[in-house]
Amino acid sequence: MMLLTCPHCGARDAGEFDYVGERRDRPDVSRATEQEWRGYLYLRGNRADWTAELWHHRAGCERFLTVVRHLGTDEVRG
Amino acid sequence: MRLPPQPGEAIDRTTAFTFTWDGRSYPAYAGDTIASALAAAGVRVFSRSLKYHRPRGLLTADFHDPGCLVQVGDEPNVRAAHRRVEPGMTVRPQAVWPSLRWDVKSANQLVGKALTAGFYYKTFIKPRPLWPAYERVLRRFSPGGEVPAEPPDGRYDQRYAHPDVLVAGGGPAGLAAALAAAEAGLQVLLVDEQHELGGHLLWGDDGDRAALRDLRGAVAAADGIEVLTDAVVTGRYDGGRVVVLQRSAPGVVERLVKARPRVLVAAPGLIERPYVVAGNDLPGVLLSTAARRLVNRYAVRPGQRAVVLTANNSGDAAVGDLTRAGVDVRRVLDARRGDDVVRVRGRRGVRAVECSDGSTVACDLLVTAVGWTAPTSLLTMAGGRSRYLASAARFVPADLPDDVLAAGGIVGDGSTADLVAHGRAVGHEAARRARGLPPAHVADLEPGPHPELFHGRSNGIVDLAEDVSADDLRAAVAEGYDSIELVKRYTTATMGPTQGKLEAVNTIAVVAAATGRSIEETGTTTGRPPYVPVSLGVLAGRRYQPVRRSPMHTWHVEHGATPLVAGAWIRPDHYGDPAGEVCAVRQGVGIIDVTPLGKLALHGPDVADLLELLYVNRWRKLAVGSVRYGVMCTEDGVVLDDGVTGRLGEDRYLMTTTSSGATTVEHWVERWLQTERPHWQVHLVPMTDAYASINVAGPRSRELVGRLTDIDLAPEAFPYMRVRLGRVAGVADCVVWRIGFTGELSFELHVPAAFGQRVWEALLEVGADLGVRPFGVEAQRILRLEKGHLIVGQDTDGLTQAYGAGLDWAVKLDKDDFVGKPELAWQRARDDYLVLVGLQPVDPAVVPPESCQIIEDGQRIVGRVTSSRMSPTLDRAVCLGLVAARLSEPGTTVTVLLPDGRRVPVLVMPQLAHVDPEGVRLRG
Amino acid sequence: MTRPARYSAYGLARRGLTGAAWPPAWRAHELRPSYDVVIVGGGVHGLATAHYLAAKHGITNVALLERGYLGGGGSGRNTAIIRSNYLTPEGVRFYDRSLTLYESLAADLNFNVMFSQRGHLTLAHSDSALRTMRWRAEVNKLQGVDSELLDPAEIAGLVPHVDVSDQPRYPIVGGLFHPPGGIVRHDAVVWGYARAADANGVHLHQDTEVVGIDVVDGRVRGVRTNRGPIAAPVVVNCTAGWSSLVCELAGVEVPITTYPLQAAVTEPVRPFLDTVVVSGTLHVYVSQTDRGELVFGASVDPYPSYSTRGSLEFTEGVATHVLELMPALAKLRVLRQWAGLCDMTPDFSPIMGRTPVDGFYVDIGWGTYGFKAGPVAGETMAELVATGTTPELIAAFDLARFAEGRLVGERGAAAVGH
Amino acid sequence: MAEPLRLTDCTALTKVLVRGGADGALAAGAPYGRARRDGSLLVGLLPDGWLVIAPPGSATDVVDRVDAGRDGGFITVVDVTHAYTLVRLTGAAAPSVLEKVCSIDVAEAATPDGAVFRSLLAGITASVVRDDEGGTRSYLLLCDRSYGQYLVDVLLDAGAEYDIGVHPH
Ligand SMILES: Cc1cc2nc3c(=O)[nH]c(=O)nc-3n(C[C@H](O)[C@H](O)[C@H](O)COP(=O)(O)OP(=O)(O)OC[C@H]3O[C@@H](n4cnc5c(N)ncnc54)[C@H](O)[C@@H]3O)c2cc1C
Ligand SMILES: NC(=O)c1ccc[n+]([C@@H]2O[C@H](COP(=O)([O-])OP(=O)(O)OC[C@H]3O[C@@H](n4cnc5c(N)ncnc54)[C@H](O)[C@@H]3O)[C@@H](O)[C@H]2O)c1
Ligand SMILES: Cc1cc2nc3c(=O)[nH]c(=O)nc-3n(C[C@H](O)[C@H](O)[C@H](O)COP(=O)(O)O)c2cc1C
Ligand SMILES: [Zn+2]
Repeated sequence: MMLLTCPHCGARDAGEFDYVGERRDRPDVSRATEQEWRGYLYLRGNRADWTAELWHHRAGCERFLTVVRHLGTDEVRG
Repeated sequence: MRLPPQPGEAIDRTTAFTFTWDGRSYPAYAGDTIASALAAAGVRVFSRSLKYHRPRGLLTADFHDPGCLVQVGDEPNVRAAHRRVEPGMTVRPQAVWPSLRWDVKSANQLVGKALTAGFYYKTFIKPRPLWPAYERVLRRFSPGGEVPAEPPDGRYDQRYAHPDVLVAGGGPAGLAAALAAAEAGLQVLLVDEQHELGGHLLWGDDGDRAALRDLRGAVAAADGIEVLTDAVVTGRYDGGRVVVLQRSAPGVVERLVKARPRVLVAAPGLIERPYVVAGNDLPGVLLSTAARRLVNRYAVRPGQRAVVLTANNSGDAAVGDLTRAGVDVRRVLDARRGDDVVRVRGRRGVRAVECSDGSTVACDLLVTAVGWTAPTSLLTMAGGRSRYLASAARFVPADLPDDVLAAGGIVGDGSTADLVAHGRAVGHEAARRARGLPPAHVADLEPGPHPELFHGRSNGIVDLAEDVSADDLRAAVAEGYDSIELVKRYTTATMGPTQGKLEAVNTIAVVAAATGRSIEETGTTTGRPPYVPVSLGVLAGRRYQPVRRSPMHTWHVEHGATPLVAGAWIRPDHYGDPAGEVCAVRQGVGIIDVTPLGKLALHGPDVADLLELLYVNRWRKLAVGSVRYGVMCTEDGVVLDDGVTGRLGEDRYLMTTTSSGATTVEHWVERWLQTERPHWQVHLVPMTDAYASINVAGPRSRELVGRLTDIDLAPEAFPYMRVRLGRVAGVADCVVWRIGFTGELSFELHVPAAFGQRVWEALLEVGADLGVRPFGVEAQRILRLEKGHLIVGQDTDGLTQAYGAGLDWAVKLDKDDFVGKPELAWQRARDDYLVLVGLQPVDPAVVPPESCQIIEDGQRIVGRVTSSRMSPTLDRAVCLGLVAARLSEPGTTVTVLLPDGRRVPVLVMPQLAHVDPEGVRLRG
Repeated sequence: MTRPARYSAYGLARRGLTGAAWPPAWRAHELRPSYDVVIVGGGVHGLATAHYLAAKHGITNVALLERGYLGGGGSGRNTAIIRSNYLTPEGVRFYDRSLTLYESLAADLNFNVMFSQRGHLTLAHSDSALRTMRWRAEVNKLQGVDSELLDPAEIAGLVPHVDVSDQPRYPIVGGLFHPPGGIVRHDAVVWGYARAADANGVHLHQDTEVVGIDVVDGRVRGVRTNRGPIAAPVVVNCTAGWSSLVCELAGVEVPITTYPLQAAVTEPVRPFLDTVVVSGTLHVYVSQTDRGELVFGASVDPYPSYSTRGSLEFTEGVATHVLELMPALAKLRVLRQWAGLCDMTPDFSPIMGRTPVDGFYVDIGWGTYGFKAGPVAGETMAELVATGTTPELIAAFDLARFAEGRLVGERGAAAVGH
Repeated sequence: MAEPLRLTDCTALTKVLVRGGADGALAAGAPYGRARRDGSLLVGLLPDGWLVIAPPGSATDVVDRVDAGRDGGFITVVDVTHAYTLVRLTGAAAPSVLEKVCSIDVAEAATPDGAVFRSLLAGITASVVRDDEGGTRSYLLLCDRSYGQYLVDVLLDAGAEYDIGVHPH
């Protein structure tokens, strides 16, 4: 399992973290169409490329962190 | 035959003992491997081959030897040429019937030609009904040892390690690398697969042994080197994790060391390659390193009369060793001069060798030294590559990550002094890199020239473990399976216990020749962990399985509770009589341990905003001292959790969640706070474990709790859905809610955890005259079902949105925003979903098992029973169920299909509650 | 068209004696500039689609493009569990058709795919697991699928090595037994379809990667590959783990996240395990192949990725959980571990059918369970392409369901089921 | 003979959690990942959370003291004494025991006296405070109370080969 570098705790086993999902913006609830809202719910970039993700350092500092990771290589950008 | 004492021998002749092989007793010395002891006693056949059941003997005489996998006691597939023999050990051959000597399955040799690549796929196709019978026969031909019926004795262990440098391989290069890194002041973990440090020097000549003595002395004297022998690096995984399997660790069967070195130095040396030629699998065909090991380490004379095929100095040295051991070396074929072996003759073992000059030499031993394979898979699984070097006839490592270095034979060739020098240089560089310095180049050890010798002119076995011949590979290519990956999968070459260490390069060479491509173009298959097989036992280690227990756990155990595994928690399911427990609650009073309920303290001025956002219902007007039931949904409107939340002070709330949802909700709240509303002033403090939680339920609960608390429990002073703080049984800082999951008047006590058992026992003691009884989760399930309270995840599923759960009354679509609002707004406009309703079978004695389907027109599914019990209170079956919205009108009769096939009518009730729908009891 | 030599024991013996070689199972071809149908992806789905297009609908001017070698994706690295005991009626019907096709596949393809119907047993360690199993059993029975609940004693009878005592951390409380389920020789399925498709004139192009898809006015016109462009009015995307990338080439957004799924095999041991054993709670499953190895699998990795390296945590987890079920296996050794990619959808059900781009079809979202669906997916996709009408069996799996909020309810049973 | 290995239950010690005020006095005293002793033990447990460990029964005092030190920022002070099991592992072999259950480097260079980390211990989340006693290696281990018995069992099992002994507080 890869190492993730937490800005608070340093390099830790990915097993200490929960993957939450790709970072995405919540549409404005008062205006969102079904199409937009379901896009927010279900569609993902899923590119084999650099992707901004939300992770939770569950067994560490308990912070939710943005991690930029290459989904092709699992490299993490510092 | 055992030779007189050899200068470098591994055996201790002062400790002799016996063990059994195939039912007979054999002598051995301490230090012998199973195979060396047997070879010394003249045993030549150790196993039968996979497909043709041909006799097989020693080939490499080390861990990787494909011909000597044996059963030791209850352990299958033991590597007999590596495992040290122990007094009294019981060793058996594997997968032979009736015996190793007369194996019936060797009849396969007769149809050998038909058992070519992929023969399975071409036969047994018809008639179809016979296939299961064919399959049973096929399975009987599978190889391997036996797993025992009972768990084996002994424990396995694991540990983490953080050396600066980990050196894999303790030959001259690895020893020197370790020394150089340690001299630089670093912590080094030096790991070698053999039982002693030294690599190939162990079976070398006097000069080798002298060099080894010096190196071992220096290692022993050095600060900062931890040595693990009989330990093997099984892989380097992501994140730089290097895994070491320690086979002999004191006190345990095996240990897995999970190291994260700053730098890995791979110094595993080279693996000698067999030669592919007819008869190359006969007992008596040995690699040169094997012959040297047997003679020099185990004082075993491997045969009487030998032919040696040599293309390098290892073969040359073997000639010397054999001669010294009294073997009659009848012929030395020098491949560098074009000499070759045409075929090996014999049935149970080598009888003669046909040479390329047309002569046939009678002998019982053929020793070959035709080339080396660098164990690059160890590095390619770490993200490196390998590159084919035709001049050296082997693959070499390429493009290693910065934190991996290779040293010694895996890189190139040289004298012992060259290997040591290279090891030192690499060790020095490893130390620099471990200190964080930028990588510098280490002068390469050049691989020496070597002829490309892979297969001869006759058809031999390429993969000895899988019994795949060169012709099989060629046939696969001819049938269109022409890439190396397809050849592998079609023939299973390289898929056996050696995983390509011996056979991969020969496989590639045969395929390259058959396709007309070069070895480089043909490429390798993917190397994957583990480098050598690793037991399930050691992978599981101490088998940690976390358990959560409430402060009253011991009490429950002592009082006969039947345990219920509820996720991480162990809870009392019941104390012997769940129906009786229900009656106690309905008629008197009962207490239940509800400690696993999630409890989250929420503090700060913006908590009300948070609750408005995360719950579908309204919170802003919740007064201090009040509690309210709330429902949370995810953004798709699906019910996530429910619970009550109370306002304990101006800016102070306590949220409860379901037991199974506690962690999810805690993270869910944190996530919204940290990522979507970071400006809100709310602190969440998890308090689940801070309190022992006890629900006191039943008409006499007020009386019972009243005896133990100074809180005024009078209905006017402490009405339904309120919270009070105070003392219970002398314990300060208790939180008391008046709520009613069971449908009865009830008080939920949250007691500082250390005092949980004290309060629990006090309740039972002072309530004895009220008939107080403990009740378990089962009684609670019945009680809440009678009351029609849903359980998220049981009465809802992964698609149940709030309206489907019958929570219309809670959803406030007029709020500006809350999580899941858009979906719920859309759901309300539809009617194509299932709705949760109360159900009662028309026949009160029929209790449909949970998950029974509700059907229409014979078999169309229109819902299902989600909860179902015999109600001790009503003395009839009561249920909850999800039904199509159009069937949810009270009074509708639906049909439930029972597992036994009966179809029973069931009535849709006007409300979810079966008992006290008006709520008189809990408000009382 | 040349018919392939028939495979049989007689042929094997004859060629064994005469030394005559078998003809190639499939051939290499030049790329044509255009085909009637281009199928992207040489796994079981692409190959079965190609086969049924040719064999059932006579559409043979078909190219199947595979970036690497045939079966190099999920089809070559899956643990080959075949079953139909799903949770929803639409799921059960669909997978049951596939199972039926598997039963006659060896004969239909004249290629022994070694379908071993040894039974599929899912263990329950909690009431809620048992409840879901009963749900499945009841739905299955209504669809005519053999599926029944077992108690621990019956489980011990079926699989003697399983510990049914109350000793384990998660004691076994029951199980769901599905006799027609089992395992198949996965590569053989791939090769059998490839051989049959080739015989009917389909061009199988290995080492051919689709790098672009041409769409004009909302219609697909063809694909671009590393070997040159191909014009085609119909393109079918069967690329599983990579499917969202291929969809993106056509400008189609799909609700897919790609996760690695790992597996491992042990060294072989003598036959002792006859059924496939799955534990949802412990996230592990195990079967013994005809070669004697145990094959292990688990749930997908905890985070998405296109990397297939595999982790130590996986083998550790599998070992811990397998020993929880069968403590006697402690000395058995893991020989190799690997990983494949799974295209997970939000409702654990596939996405099959049309897309907003005319002529661009998808057969994706197969997640961790798509191998068993290969035959039926091929059959229905071929029918859709050939007739233009969506077969009833796959109507529920359309792409539009996500935008319209009509998710399929397989979440409950498919999560660790395979 | 090295210091024998001892496991002591310290759960009864007062534990007060302070959340917020990451730029306040507490942060200066014990930044995240560090602990400091001045009568009580101040532990930098989270980037914005501190645990004050003090003698049993002193929760009110500690809460008052922290409240008095408020500088106007948004701070929450909660008595979490009962929420956690706290044990102390003391002895030269303590690092060897931790190495069996935890992937964090417990060597002197990586985690010196006063270091604090939160990680997985035998599969559960726990906090570790290196708090040497009179020159002997010693660690305070803190986990959710419901996992307390499990953690103790794990430590006794892992420590068996070092003759671990259980000591009352
Ligand atoms: C470890 C593991 C265990 C599994 N176990 C089971 C199981 O027990 N039972 C079960 O039913 N399912 C199982 N599955 C799932 C199953 O393997 C897949 O769902 C199924 O194989 C998908 O088949 P496919 O033909 O759609 O895709 P694949 O077999 O993945 O084929 C897709 C092909 O597309 C090719 N490709 C990708 N991009 C391009 C491009 N741009 N151009 C050309 N070609 C391209 C790839 O190289 C690949 O060969 C498992 C999966 C894994 C990884
Ligand atoms: N003349 C000979 O007989 C002979 C024999 C072998 C090697 N050589 C030469 O010696 C050179 C090799 O010297 P060296 O020092 O590099 O290697 P070495 O072969 O002397 O020692 C390598 C050691 O690494 C161990 N090892 C291999 N894989 C391992 C793993 N995964 N984990 C732990 N240990 C592992 C082996 O058991 C061996 O003890 C080569 O260049 C070769 O030409 C000569
Ligand atoms: C059901 C099944 C059984 C397998 N059995 C073996 C085996 O016995 N030996 C082996 O080396 N690999 C075995 N493999 C794994 C393959 O060698 C290979 O790792 C897998 O197909 C993935 O390919 P890759 O490793 O080349 O990426 C098996 C794979 C599957 C799917
Ligand atoms: Zn962190």
